[in-house]
Amino acid sequence: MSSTYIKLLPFFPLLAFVINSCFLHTNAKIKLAGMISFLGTFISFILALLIFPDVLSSGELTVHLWRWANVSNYEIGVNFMLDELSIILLLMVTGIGSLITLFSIGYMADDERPGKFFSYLSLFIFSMVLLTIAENFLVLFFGWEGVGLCSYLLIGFWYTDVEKAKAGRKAFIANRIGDFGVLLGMIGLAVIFGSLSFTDFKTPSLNLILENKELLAISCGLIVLGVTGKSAQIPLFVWLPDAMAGPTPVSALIHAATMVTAGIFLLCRLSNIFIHVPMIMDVIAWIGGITAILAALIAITQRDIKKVLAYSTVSQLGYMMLACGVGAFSAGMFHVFTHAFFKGLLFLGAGAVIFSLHHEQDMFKMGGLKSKLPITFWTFMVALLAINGIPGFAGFFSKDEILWFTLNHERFGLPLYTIALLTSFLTAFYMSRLVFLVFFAKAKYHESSEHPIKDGPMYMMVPLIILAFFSFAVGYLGLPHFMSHDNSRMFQLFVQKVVSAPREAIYSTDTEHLLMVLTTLGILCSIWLAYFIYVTKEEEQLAKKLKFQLMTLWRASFNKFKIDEFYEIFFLKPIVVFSRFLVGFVEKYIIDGFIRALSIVVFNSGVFLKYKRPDTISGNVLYVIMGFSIIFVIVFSMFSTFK
Amino acid sequence: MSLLPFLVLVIIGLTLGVLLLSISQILGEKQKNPRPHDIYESGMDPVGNALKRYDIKYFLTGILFLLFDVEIVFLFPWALTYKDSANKELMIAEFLFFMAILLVGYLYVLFSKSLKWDD
Amino acid sequence: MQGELIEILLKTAVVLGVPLGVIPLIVHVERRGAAFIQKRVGPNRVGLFGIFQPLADVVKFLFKEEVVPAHVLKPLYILAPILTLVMAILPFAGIPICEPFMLGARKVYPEIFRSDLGVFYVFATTALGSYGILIAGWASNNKYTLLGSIRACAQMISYELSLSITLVALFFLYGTVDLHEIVRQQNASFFGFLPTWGVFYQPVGCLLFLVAIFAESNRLPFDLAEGESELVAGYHLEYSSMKFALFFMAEYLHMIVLSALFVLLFFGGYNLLPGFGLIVDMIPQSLPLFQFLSLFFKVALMIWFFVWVRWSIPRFRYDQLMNLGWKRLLPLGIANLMVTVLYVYWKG
Amino acid sequence: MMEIYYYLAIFLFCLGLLGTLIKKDLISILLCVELMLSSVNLLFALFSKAIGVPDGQLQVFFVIIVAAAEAAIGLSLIITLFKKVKSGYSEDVLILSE
Amino acid sequence: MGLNEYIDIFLAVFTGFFSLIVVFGRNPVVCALSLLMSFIGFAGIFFQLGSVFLTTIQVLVYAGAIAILFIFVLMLINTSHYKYSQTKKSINPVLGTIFTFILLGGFTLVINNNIDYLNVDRLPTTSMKVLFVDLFNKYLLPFELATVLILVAIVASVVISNKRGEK
Repeated sequence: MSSTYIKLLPFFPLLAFVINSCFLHTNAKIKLAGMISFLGTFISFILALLIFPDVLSSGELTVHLWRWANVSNYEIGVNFMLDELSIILLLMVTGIGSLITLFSIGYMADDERPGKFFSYLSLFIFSMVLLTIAENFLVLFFGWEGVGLCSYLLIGFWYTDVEKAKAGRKAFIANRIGDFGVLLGMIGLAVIFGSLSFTDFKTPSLNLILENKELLAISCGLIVLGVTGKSAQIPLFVWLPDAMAGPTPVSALIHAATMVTAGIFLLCRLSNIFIHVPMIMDVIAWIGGITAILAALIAITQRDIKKVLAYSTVSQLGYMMLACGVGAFSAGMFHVFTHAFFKGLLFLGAGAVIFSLHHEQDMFKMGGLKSKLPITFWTFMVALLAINGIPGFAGFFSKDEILWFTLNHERFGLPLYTIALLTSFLTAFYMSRLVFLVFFAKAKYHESSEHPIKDGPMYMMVPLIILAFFSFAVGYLGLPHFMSHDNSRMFQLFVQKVVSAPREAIYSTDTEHLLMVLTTLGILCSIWLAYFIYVTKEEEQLAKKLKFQLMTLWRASFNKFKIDEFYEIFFLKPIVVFSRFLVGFVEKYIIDGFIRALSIVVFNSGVFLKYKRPDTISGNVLYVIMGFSIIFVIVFSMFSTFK
Repeated sequence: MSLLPFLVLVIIGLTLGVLLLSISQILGEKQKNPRPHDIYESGMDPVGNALKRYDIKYFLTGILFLLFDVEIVFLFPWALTYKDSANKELMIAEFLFFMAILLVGYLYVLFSKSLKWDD
Repeated sequence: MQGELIEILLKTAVVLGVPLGVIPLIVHVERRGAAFIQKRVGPNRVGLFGIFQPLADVVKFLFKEEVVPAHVLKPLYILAPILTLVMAILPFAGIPICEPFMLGARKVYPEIFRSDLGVFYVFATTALGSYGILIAGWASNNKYTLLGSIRACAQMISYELSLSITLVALFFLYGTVDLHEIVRQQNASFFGFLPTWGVFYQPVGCLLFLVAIFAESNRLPFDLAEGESELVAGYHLEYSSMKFALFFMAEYLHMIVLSALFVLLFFGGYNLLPGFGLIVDMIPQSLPLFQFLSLFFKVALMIWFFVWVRWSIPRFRYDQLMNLGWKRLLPLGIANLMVTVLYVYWKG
Repeated sequence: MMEIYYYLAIFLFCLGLLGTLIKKDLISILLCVELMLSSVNLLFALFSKAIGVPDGQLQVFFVIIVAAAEAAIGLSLIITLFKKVKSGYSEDVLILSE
Repeated sequence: MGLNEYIDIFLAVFTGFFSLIVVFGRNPVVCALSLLMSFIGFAGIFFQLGSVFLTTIQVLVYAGAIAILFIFVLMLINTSHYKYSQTKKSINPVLGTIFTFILLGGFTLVINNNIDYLNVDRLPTTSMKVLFVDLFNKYLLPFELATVLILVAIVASVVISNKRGEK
């Protein structure tokens, strides 16, 4: 039964995509298009719920649809697999996806191409589902490319604005580089293991790994490159902040909740292979740590509310990478899970704010919205507490888990831990800064009487509330083991049936208690600091003083450490010059020259043959016979008997 | 189921024919009058050559016969299978489709004046 | 081997000998019949009622000069009559004159050439009959003969179409090509007295078939091939004496075999005529004989019918002939087939 | 005792091929093509016996139908050629076709 | 060697002989007639192979219709009227003969190598009916398409010989 459900999973979003793109492409009613897209996503969510018990009981479910390709000894089928890992991501994608689709019905109300928008959205969900339930690497890669494409389409959805179109292109190119890495890595893995199916990757044969270590290292490195591209890590994270050019629900769905976590998902899928390559693991860990703190530093000074959220996403993803790097894949997955909820919530809340302020995104032009947008405010508060890691909220548990396992890393335990800790303080600071600026500080805009500022329509509020509830609740799926005994670290254990388990802790449990308390205190301090700076009366002077003292740092952070310009100079320029050379010389003289020579040869031989061609039927037949008998003799001499 | 009787019959027929001809060749009287040896055109002197071109219609008749004959040869298997075929509806459907095509062809030939002999 | 040969020869003697034997008789009947229809006396000098007239003709044929004109292609010219005769003889091999009977231990099939082909064999060999005519007309290098042979051939193939489409309807009804089986299926009887002959199932088909065999055997009113008025004598214009006699024989053989096929398909074949049942009950061994006799009678009636028609209906004009074949009989046959099929389907 | 037919079939095929080469007038070429077709039919039937599936004989059925259509069209073309170009030799026809 | 073998050999020789006449005969009409003869030989071979249906259609369609058509054409438009106009000698026949023989050798080798597989009769003796059942289930589509093909051929031949045929 559930096998049929699995087969149907990607079907409904695809159906919604087809309907929207074919029939409602132009002048569609937003409600209609939105509801179609929502239903498409929601039905597959229901299906996922129906499948869930089977996965709980029987573990892995695999269905075979049809044979895709059968190259020499690679039998590649279009197979779907649902196991403990993918069911979680699946529930997340479809659930949050349907909520966000619902939200965007309200948000995109005044757009003139809703059919197009929702068809893209459904296509994205389809590719994401495919990516999630893929049984082998090729199907996953299909979904992987699909989400890349959709994010490009959706970021550049308002393509009339050049900036946004450029942002879309940037995202696309960054993703392309990553996908290239993934493709090569996939080929490498296929060469090593002689198979592409994840069931084989779950329990890789050790002697194969030992035989070709180098190739394995290279392939894993390439895959990591792909991961950095997809889930916005150094060096390819630059596309994510620009991606905020797209509609806010898109940012919430693609760039916070689902797509960016695809990289982490891939890491977890291949965890059993990665743990055999410690070097790559360290690389992952360091990438994660550095990305986390760098993004946090940048986020502090941004003025655009969505930019801040974007950078915080990057830094949270850094956390996840860090977790994977130190071998705590389950913890990373757990953070993916919780983060999806509260970050989606944050984005949607921001979207609600922006919506009610008529697309005003500068935080310093907001303020005092606490009383005007009550629902938005309260849900936002929940999200804030969750992301800051206040005990009792979802973020706390997952973040603390990650910190703990980082500290337990045997080689770089301390440095990574300090980085992560600082990052969490910074996170607390800039997030509370955001909230205080938006909701508490005094209003800096004039409210026009005909557009009173109030909460958005029901479509937008319901998802907020639901998400708020979850971002409070989901944390209790993974309580630290000392807090309770019956369901301690339920989530992680569930996931660890598939992904590799972390090492044993070095430090004692008391240390964990202590650190937990200290971390919480530090976070509270940084929240207080933010409040002190941005809300209390002497904000101006003190902020000025701080700015003056940390001027260089502040400016650097405000200019995003000039990373884009760095890329500009060191990567783009050479490429441009090189391609100029290619166009100017290689293309013009070598390739075209070759082709011209070819055409001349062909033309002249044609002219020659035109006069040599047989002018009688028997002549034609003769040529046929000659050709055929020559071929015949050759073949016959090759296989001397046609047995 | 052997081909032998057929061949024997052919041989019998040939021998019969040859026998009769040779008998009359032997018994028949001979005379050296060249007159009966040239072309018989009711006693007149022969006019023109026999190997002249004739009406295209004969040839067209031949072609049409060939094609319709093939169509009808198609029908033999159908007619022989129908009685003990499981799915009668399908057979009837095929038959009707087939006849439709046959009729289209026939009507086309009819209206294309290919069968007009009276001119 | 020898056994087989002897069996074949015996069968041939019966199945082929009888028709060849009765041809002179038929000729005589034809002439007397013509005379009778036209209120003439007819040949009555030689023997009683001129019964020996045909034999005298045969002797005359034998003693005439073999004229081979100078302008003909000799080999084909000589070959043509022989080929025609052979083609006319071949169909007889498929005609069952009685149902298979037990001779001692082994079952004997009456037809010379026993095979699964059944009707197909007779039909196909008859279809080949037109070649002799073609060759004859072309080999005797003469415009009349050529035109006559081409006409004859065109006419034969045109009517072969309606012949075969009638056959389709028959196959559809009988569901087999085996002549024994077909005859056996005609052995029952509607409500007591009426035999289940094909003619009652396929009246229209029967009519078509009749017309078609008239045309196939180049008999009046379809003997356009030898229309004296325009073609002098048609394809055998240049043939004389025995060669002509061979064509003559071939035509009659065609007539006989087609009538036999017609009877087998439509008139209950060798099923016993009313009277014979009693005798057969008394002497069961004589069944084959009486079956043969009843077939013989039916065929004889057909022959008489041929003669009758010949002297009653004038010859068609060629365009009339062709129009009849292509524009009347063929559509009629198609309609007949469709009606039959749909009726059977509707009956379930 | 089927092998003699195999050899006959390939022999006739090559014979027809040769005929298409050495014949000059179109009708004879068409005759040779028919010959080749028939030999291929024979091979079909033989192989269907050797492999043990009756499908080959149905293939022969279809080949014969196609051959019939081909003969009809080809001959009507040749007739037309005779009417237009007073010749039936492939050279004349092809040279005129240029 | 039983009777059937003799008949086989006879049929093979018969067919081969007349095919030789088809190719090397001078007079086209004779060629066509011997083609008819070899068609009849083919029919006999099919009969020996036990496929009655093929025998039937071979005689009805090939010998009964196609050959007649050829002879019609040859009689209606007599080729001997038209003298062979081309004078240029072409090497086609020579080369063609050589290559044809190469092909013949190749085919013969192929048959030789597999003769002991090919020479076994694996087909259970099937009556016509069995064949027809296949024809109307498995080969339904080709069957109908063939009828359409015939329709097209009818139309084409009528068009060609009518329109272009007029003086």
